Amino acid sequence: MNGIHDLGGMQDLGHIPYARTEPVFHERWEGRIFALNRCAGAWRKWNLDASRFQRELIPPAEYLRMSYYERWVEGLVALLLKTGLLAREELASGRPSPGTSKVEPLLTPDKVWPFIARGTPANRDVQAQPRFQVGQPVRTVNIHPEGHTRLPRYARDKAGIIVRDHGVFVYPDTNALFQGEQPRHLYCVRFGAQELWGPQANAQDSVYLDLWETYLEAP
Amino acid sequence: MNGIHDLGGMQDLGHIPYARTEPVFHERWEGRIFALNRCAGAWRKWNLDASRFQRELIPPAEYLRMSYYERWVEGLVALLLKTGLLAREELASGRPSPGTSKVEPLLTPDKVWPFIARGTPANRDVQAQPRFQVGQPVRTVNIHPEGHTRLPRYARDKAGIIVRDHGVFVYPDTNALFQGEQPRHLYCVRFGAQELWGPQANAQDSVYLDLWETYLEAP
Amino acid sequence: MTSPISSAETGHDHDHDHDAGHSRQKLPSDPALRVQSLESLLVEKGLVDAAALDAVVEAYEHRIGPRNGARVIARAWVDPAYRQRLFADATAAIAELGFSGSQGEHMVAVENTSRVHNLVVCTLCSCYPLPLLGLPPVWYKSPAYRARAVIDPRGVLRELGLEIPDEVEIRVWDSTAEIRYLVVPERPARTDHLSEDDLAALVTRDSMIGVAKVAS
Amino acid sequence: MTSPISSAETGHDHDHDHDAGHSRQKLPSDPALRVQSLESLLVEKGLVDAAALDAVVEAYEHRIGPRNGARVIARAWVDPAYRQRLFADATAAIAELGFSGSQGEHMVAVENTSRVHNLVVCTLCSCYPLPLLGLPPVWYKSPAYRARAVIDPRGVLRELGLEIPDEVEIRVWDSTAEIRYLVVPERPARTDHLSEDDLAALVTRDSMIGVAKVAS
Repeated sequence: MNGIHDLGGMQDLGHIPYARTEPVFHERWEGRIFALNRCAGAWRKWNLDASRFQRELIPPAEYLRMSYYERWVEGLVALLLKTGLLAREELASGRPSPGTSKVEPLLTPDKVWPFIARGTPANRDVQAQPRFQVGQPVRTVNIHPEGHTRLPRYARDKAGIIVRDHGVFVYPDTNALFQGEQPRHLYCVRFGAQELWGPQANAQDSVYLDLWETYLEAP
Repeated sequence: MNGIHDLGGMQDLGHIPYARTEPVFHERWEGRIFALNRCAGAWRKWNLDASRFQRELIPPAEYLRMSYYERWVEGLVALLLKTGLLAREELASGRPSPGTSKVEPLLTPDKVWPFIARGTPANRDVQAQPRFQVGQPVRTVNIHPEGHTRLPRYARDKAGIIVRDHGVFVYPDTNALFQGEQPRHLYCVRFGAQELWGPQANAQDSVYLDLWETYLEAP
Repeated sequence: MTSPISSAETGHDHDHDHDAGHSRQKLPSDPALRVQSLESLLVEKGLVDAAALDAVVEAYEHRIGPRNGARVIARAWVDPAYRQRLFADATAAIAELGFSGSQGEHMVAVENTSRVHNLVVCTLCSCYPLPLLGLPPVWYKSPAYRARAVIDPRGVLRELGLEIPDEVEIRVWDSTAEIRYLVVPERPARTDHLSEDDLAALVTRDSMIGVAKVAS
Repeated sequence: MTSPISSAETGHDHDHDHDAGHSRQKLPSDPALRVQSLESLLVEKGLVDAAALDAVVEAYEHRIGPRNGARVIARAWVDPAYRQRLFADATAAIAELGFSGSQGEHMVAVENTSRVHNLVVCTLCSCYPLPLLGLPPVWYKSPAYRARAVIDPRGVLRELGLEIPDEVEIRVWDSTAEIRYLVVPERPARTDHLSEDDLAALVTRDSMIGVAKVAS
């Protein structure tokens, strides 16, 4: 979806709110919603791509108004409703309705650290012949899907060069829509800054993006 | 400036708030701010391009939150301050400060209709050899100016065909920045929908844009 | 006393010289109050004549509107020579009927047929042929229309109730320069008996933007 | 009783199946109240263990953070064989020091030199190598940084206090997939006498994102 989350190249967002140091969480609720999202992830009722896509669906004026963790609140509530783990009447009342669903596994405190330290690898042990080789010139496709994609708008229909084959990874475009992992090769692609931004960019600078095979074609 | 005003191609803005009929102004203040902008235009202290650019400078979350005429309020106040026709202390107090500026000509009621009916033509009687001919293939440039431009992002670095030479017109990119009218040829350019949006578009559809010569190069 | 004019914007530090004019406050204020206060101030300063404001509002509420455009369309339907002049030089042909001026200085007419459907938008602001259609409606100015008309014209038209067959070519006119586009809709069938005035009465604003057809 | 969870969003009709989860209200509510209420509800439903939430917060507040990344950098500075392993297979080399896990499953290390400066961003959300740097700071997550780092890296770095000479190549890593990038900054001059621990103490979070250099 061509949406406000796809921010690369925008020039009207002002100063960067830089601070050399800051607390991990600025307010207690930020830690709680972060932790709620992590614990909810352990249910495996949705995946990382789906949760990213859910936050992208926040309407743009609100997306920009919200802080980062406010978007996490919106995204989690929406996924809880969508998966039926929360009912609208529960949201409205703030109390569990009789007979509403539970899920397993509940993440218990002892499992938290192993869960974090193990992570959730996104590569898959699938044999697939790579279509592209390191050093090969490629062109990104010109796609504008209504769903989720990790090919940013600024890098569509542009020429680059394969610099690395990372192997076979879960494909977010389908995974986010609960259409399966459909793993495929993920390549690191180098784009000259002038290819992306024209002559105003520094000629020797570049942008590197990790792009799935489907995003690429021979030029 | 790559900003939120450059909306072409966004997919996350929801339904179109369609109504078959509606009042010319939904509230009285909409008519007043529209009229204030028109009367202020008669001062010739700024130009149409500058007033468009001023509205583009509204930060994006606010741009999207505001209604159309709320943006006109913002833009007018900003231009009044920038040109010194209003002082900050006048804005704060709501009363004229002693010795503040007046401008001529004041648009009197009898001049309103002639002013509207005459309009403000943007073509200029300047001889300039056109670089491009009707039927010629062109490519738009890949530019990302920090200032004002009327080359939308979705149509940059794309191939099209000249379908009309409109003649010589004021150049908004400089005019908006008070750098002069610098008039040049304006062409109507046809872009195939698939050139802009890839294979998902209908192959026979197209988008037409009126583009200044500077936005174009031979392919 | 604090004037309500200053700004409807929320606190937001912004990095741009041109933005210096925005003096932000924490809370949005009522635009009606802001505009009233701004008008008083400008009148009191002698920069604006309140009666001139009345005259502007009056002109756009009562004198300028889609009935103007409808007269052009009806004339083009009944008078082949006028039709020819309209497509050759729309600004001049429109002036023949007495319509001209602000945001209609440079007009181009585009023709809907059984094979081609035209649609007008301005993705960068909301440019619109004011002398012929009056002020643009809210939907035309909406971010959703501006965003979607160029990437998904068929979806937009469907949402607005107009299904365009796949074999009909769609031409979207993104009027981001100073040329304004008037769509000349197809004359409906079985209207041979109608007068020019009767025909003009059939022509809707939306048919001249290209989001509707003219019904008989 | 109305729960404060429902939504912090303003009323806004939105067109998307996936958006069905958003139940909008007219007024923004306090996120602290919403989150407290949501936590209570999920705990009461047996979906979440409050002590597990405490453990997550504890892990990211005290166990995971840029000190982890600094240890990797210092080791790479003092141990040429480790450095080689780090650039050959960063995930494995980082795991040697005990760091691994969520959002660090697939690591790549990139090297700053006198000729090349690397900078990391995620334009689509705010992906970040959590096991090595902890949670991302507000500025890294800001729309301004996400927007500008790819189109104007030199301007961004200048704004953040780092001037990169024209002749130095800038490589921006827009980490929108599941690969996470660790910038290995240049070892400052006159640090030959320092121990690995002393060196680690010099390494800042920002130097491992690429918006600062390491000072001696």
